[in-house]
Amino acid sequence: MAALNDEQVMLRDMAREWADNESPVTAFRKLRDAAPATGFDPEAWGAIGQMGWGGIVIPEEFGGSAFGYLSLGLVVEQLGRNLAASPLSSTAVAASAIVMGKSDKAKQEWLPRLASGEAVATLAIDEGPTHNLSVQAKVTDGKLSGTKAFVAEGDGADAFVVAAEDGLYLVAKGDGVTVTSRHMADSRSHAEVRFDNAVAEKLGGIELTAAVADRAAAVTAAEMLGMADSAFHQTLDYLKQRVQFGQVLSTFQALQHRMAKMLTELELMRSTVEGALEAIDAGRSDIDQAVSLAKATAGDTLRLVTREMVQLYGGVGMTDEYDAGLYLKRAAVLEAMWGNAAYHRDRFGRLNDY
Amino acid sequence: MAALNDEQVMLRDMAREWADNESPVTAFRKLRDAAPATGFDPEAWGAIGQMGWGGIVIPEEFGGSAFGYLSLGLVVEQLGRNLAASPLSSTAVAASAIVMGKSDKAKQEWLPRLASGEAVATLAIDEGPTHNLSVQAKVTDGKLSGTKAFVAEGDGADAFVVAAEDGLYLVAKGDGVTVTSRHMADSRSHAEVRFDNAVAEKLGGIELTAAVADRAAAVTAAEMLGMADSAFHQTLDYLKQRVQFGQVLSTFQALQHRMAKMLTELELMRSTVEGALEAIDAGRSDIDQAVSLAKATAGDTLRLVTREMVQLYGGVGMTDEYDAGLYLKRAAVLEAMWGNAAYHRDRFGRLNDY
Amino acid sequence: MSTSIPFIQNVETDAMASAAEQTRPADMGDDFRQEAREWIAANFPASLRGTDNAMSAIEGPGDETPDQRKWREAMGGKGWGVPTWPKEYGGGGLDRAQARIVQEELARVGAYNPIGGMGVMMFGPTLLEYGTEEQKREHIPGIVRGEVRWCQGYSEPGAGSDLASLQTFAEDKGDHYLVNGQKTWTSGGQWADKCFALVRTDKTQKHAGISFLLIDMDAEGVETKPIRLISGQSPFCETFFTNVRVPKENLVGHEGQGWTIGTRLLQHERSSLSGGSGSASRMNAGNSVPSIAKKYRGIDADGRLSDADLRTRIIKHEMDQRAFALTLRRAALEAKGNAGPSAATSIMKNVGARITQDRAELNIEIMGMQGLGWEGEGFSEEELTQTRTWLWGKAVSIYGGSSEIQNNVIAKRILGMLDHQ
Amino acid sequence: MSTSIPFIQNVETDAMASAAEQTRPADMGDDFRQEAREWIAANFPASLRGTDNAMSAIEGPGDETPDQRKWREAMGGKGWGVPTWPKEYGGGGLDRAQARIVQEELARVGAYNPIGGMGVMMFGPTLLEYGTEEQKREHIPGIVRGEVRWCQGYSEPGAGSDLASLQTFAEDKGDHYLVNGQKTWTSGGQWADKCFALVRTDKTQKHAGISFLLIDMDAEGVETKPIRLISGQSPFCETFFTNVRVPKENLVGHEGQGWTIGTRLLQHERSSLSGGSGSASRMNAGNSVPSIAKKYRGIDADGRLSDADLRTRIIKHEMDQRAFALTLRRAALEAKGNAGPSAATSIMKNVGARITQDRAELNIEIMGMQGLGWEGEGFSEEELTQTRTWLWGKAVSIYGGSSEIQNNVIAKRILGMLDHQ
Repeated sequence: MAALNDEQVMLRDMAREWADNESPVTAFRKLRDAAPATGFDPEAWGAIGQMGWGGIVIPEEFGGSAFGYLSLGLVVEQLGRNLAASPLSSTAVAASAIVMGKSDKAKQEWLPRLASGEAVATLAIDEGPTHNLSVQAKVTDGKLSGTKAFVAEGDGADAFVVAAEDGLYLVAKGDGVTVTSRHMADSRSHAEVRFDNAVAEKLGGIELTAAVADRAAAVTAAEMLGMADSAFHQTLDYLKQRVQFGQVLSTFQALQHRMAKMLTELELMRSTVEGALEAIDAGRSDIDQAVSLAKATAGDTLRLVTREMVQLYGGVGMTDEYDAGLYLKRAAVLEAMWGNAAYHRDRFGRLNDY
Repeated sequence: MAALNDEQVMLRDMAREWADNESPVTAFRKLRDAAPATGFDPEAWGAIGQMGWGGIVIPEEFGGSAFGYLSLGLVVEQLGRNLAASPLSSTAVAASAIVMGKSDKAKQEWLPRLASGEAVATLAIDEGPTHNLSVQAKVTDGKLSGTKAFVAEGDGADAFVVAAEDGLYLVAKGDGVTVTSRHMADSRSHAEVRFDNAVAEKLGGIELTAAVADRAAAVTAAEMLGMADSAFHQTLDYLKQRVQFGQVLSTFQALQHRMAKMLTELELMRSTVEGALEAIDAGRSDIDQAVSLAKATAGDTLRLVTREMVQLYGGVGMTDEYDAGLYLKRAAVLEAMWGNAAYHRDRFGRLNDY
Repeated sequence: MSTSIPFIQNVETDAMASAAEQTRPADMGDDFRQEAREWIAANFPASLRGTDNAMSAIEGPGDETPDQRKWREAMGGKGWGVPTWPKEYGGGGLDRAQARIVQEELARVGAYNPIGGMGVMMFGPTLLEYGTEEQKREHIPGIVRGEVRWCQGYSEPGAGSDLASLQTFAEDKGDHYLVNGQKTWTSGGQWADKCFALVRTDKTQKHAGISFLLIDMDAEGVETKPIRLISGQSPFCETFFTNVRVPKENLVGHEGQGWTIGTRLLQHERSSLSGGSGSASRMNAGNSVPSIAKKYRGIDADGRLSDADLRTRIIKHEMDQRAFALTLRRAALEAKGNAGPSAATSIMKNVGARITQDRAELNIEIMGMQGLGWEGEGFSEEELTQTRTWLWGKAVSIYGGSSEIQNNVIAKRILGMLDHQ
Repeated sequence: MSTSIPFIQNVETDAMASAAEQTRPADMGDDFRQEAREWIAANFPASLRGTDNAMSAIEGPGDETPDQRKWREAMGGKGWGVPTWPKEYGGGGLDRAQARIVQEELARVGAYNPIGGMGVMMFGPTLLEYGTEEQKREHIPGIVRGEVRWCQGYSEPGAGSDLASLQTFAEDKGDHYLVNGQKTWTSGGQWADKCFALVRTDKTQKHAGISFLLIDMDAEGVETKPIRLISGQSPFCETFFTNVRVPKENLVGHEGQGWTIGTRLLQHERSSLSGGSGSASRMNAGNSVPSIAKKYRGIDADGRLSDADLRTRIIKHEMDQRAFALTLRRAALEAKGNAGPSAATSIMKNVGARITQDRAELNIEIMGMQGLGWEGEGFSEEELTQTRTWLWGKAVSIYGGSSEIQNNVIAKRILGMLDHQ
């Protein structure tokens, strides 16, 4: 754990407690089976709004707390532990685009509603199945046209932060916006969103797009951290109770060493994820590197842990009744979002000039 | 083991027996400490000549047996098991260049002497520290000039098969040939060989250079196979006798699973190495692919096995008194020769058009 | 847990086929080849060319089309679905060389072998070895003709890898056993006609208290409950036995011999999982990882796959697959005249599982979000299959003896590393 | 086996330094910093700028130059070689923040800390904790001044990872012990003045029969024989004790307490192996793997390292190193106010070893045959060092508790996975 201030410790503990009591994995299962059109549970989202988590990266003048990214990451991590299906990270990162952007109108109109959880927002950047900042969407006379693929929380979003050729725009749900659900393996909301001469408010240039994508990747890595940590400890608990050959599985040395290796990777993962969030909060000049380090490490480690989770649970890990598969499927989606490990390794090399 | 004919079974068993009785690792240690200028033991080389191993890929009309590459590989593998410091592979592969070449003069003059072990020959292709078929050496009016790096068995060679811009040449030791030893970690003969208007007999074009390099890589992989197999079984034997915490090491499950993994890789390695040698014997059209598969697999597997050998021997594995370090050092040299695993992976991809 | 997983055979059969292509000997058995060719031409319905029934083993029996039925009956009647089984019980009675010719001739015209399932791969060979004459006459022909579906009753909720701790009890009632207990991972249990099961006939001994029993799935007291997998499919069941009467004729071998017979059967399974099976499939033909990568990711100016990091891993995978094919070929050559599956099958099982899983992981990585679809629009059939293949593939290192169990076998049986004392 | 391995500290100190650069707080302790800066300026001989004596711990003591001697005596007299040790025994008596400032100021002008070795890293802290007042007054000042070299007598040929099975026996002879036995891996034994050793004082008990004894290396009956390593170097000895008389004052703690003291000492070692040491070194500065790759392999048209396969692995390694640096920083922050090394040091030890070994493997791969030189012409000094670094680096996952032992510690102490019953 990074060195946290009192506020952060409180926030983390509160989020952990809320996630464990109000949003355990069973809540996600219920939501999955109910399959509401928006892709999230309005009651849970209302509670999150009341706790003020939507405003963690929003300045106080717009109703937020401006705690920063490490704080946001701590909350998202706790929700990730239990696969909470909340639009919090999408909304918070979209809000950060508005915060960093230059449109006072957008700030006035949207930030208070996003901080309080009244509205949901999300990023609409990628246009294909893999992350890519070079986009085709165009704005002419203040009207945006283009099609965005796999927009997370697209089903329930009230506002979209959309990447066009020349930078980032805000588009409200409504005329010229068509949302088509994509049913994916993680049973979370993803949608294709088509913009057809939709009214768009400019937030900033392509540097803003890049900066926002980095924030999205860092916050995604925080969710992955929570998932990996939880998946690891669930596996550990299972090994400690499952008996085979008259022996508790956790006493098998081959498994002990695999768990030791995983814990080692988890420690490194935590450092890189917290490091990226701290880099953003500190406004460091190498945020991009810190983010690539975090997202690549998070991808590799979460992959290791979730695949091992299924394997070490054995047969029951293959069943829908147990949770291993839920972590596995969500992990694969998060690995792919905002650049997978290979993408960020290449980027890290380029940023370091080799 | 590939499906061997009776000849091959005899040859293999004979080579295994000779290596174990006449050329154990202690013989290599003795040679290393004596450090003769030629880099090999003339007595052992004489015995090899008498057994006819120098002529395994040489046609009968020139004093060879023409058994082929799988047979040659079987012998080289057995010698590799015990780190026998013999110029056999260099000589045999150089001979194969003459055999495949178009110069009757070279055939008449050299093949009988190479088959009988009277002379030693070697390839001089690479001009830098990593394998690269694009070379600078030039031939003008039948005189070759250029400098070759890290020529294996360069110290004791009587003839050099040399790659020039336009193809492969034969150069006898003598005027215009300067040999400078390079003392490397494996304590085997390597030399820089400078050719300065040396008389050169043309053997063939650049396709011949490429074909010969493939044969060199395949035969090197056979040596690596013998080393890996032996290093693995020595490690296994050590684990079976070393006691720690009142328990034989081989009973620790974490080590059992690592050994199982290594055996698995060894099985794959053997298939690829024998597959490459068979492909050469069969004159298949995809020899290049088969060789890249073998050399890459051999490199990765020998690396795994020798590194694990040192680690699993523990402290004594770090001492010169034990053999682990000898395998480790020779392995690293062979990994680098004729293209390392990364080189052959890239080549395999290109050959397969992706 | 143990079951037949058709797509692993696909991997390995593809690998075998590719190894075979590289080394196909000059034509041999020309007369028999001619005979096979003609028979297939006369009997294989052209409409089925290039199709396959492999998926049916996962998804349960589809309704056979008339042509499919015709083809199954033809092959069943000829006995060529199980070409090397004895003629007296309906098998093909061919030698291995002839069987290979049949397989090649089927492949040549895009025909598949319609006779499969656990009866063919596991139970049949075992019954031929341990069954009485009566039992063989009763059960083999139904398997040969593809009419009777068998499932396996081995695993129990508390007895996974440690099979010998199973608790399902068969109480001796004179002329019959009364069976009570619960099995799990009974593959296709909801569609099976019969079950070969390991049951406990003696509670005082662990291994020696186990017997091998054949149970009718429609007997009173047998209930099945499909298990939903992470892939959304339900190819397995939990099976409950409540006071099920099983006649004593249905005991294979003698009481207490179940562990021996059951282990032997698992060797047949492991061997079929590692490429021994004859059920060819072209599911993956023209669908290699590099070709998928080219389609989804494109190539760079030098003609190489454009993500260099991914490309390296794809090449490693392709090499691994090639090495595996060569190893299967080598194992086959070495096993000549050496009947029965060997411990080396554990190595093949693990490599096969690794290759299957690596391939699926690479494919979903290549496809990105498009390779993680679940259902509905926006995903092609191929993409949705990819998601299932990836998830379902996680089973191959668990079922049929997990990779950990195989590593124990390799360490102990091949390498002679002893048990922890 | 246990020893100090200077170059791992280098890795990790580099990592620490890089982490520190990223988070250096606004200047603090300005007055003390000024004092340190002035003292160093007045005492550090300019001729030594940028040099280092780290290698001397591997290769044995070189002959000190007059300037080196002057610098050692100055630091030794000031006590800043061991800045946080108590002033009463000659230490610097500084707090951690001040010690860090000294380190930074040394680094600023290219100065090194000339006080090191096993006395500083392992024995001193342990004696300060367990020694009597007399023992501290006798032994600590010599360490502080860098005048007395200590070696470690722990491992024996039959007792490697299983240290507690050691056999060297110290027989009670009233006012002294009579020591007989053999130690191995005594690092620098051939140059050491004194040895802290684990010996058996009671043959009837395993752990509780072990005591911690200080032995003069020039006492009668002590013989050393250097062990030649695979790297060609001989930094370790076998040490033979034949009827060696050791006065009873040289027992640390009480009889039978040796295991506890010895384990505590190993924790200091492990902690120093994983970045806790203050001995800075710039051996690897400007010599990163990517820079070596650029030099030996060049870049492609897009400015990327030209072997894409190698490049991916280099990037992974660089990321691993960065992640490790961040983790060391995090561990340091979390450990605040939490005295003494924790079990998490096992994780750091393993990652540090992996990074050290990966780096060396990458470097020799990059250099090709040029990175595998042994001696003689055709190889630069840097290249020959590379070969040694690679070979010698294989030790870091063996000494100081092998990676396997560390994994056992992680599994059992951190994860609570129990012993096999």
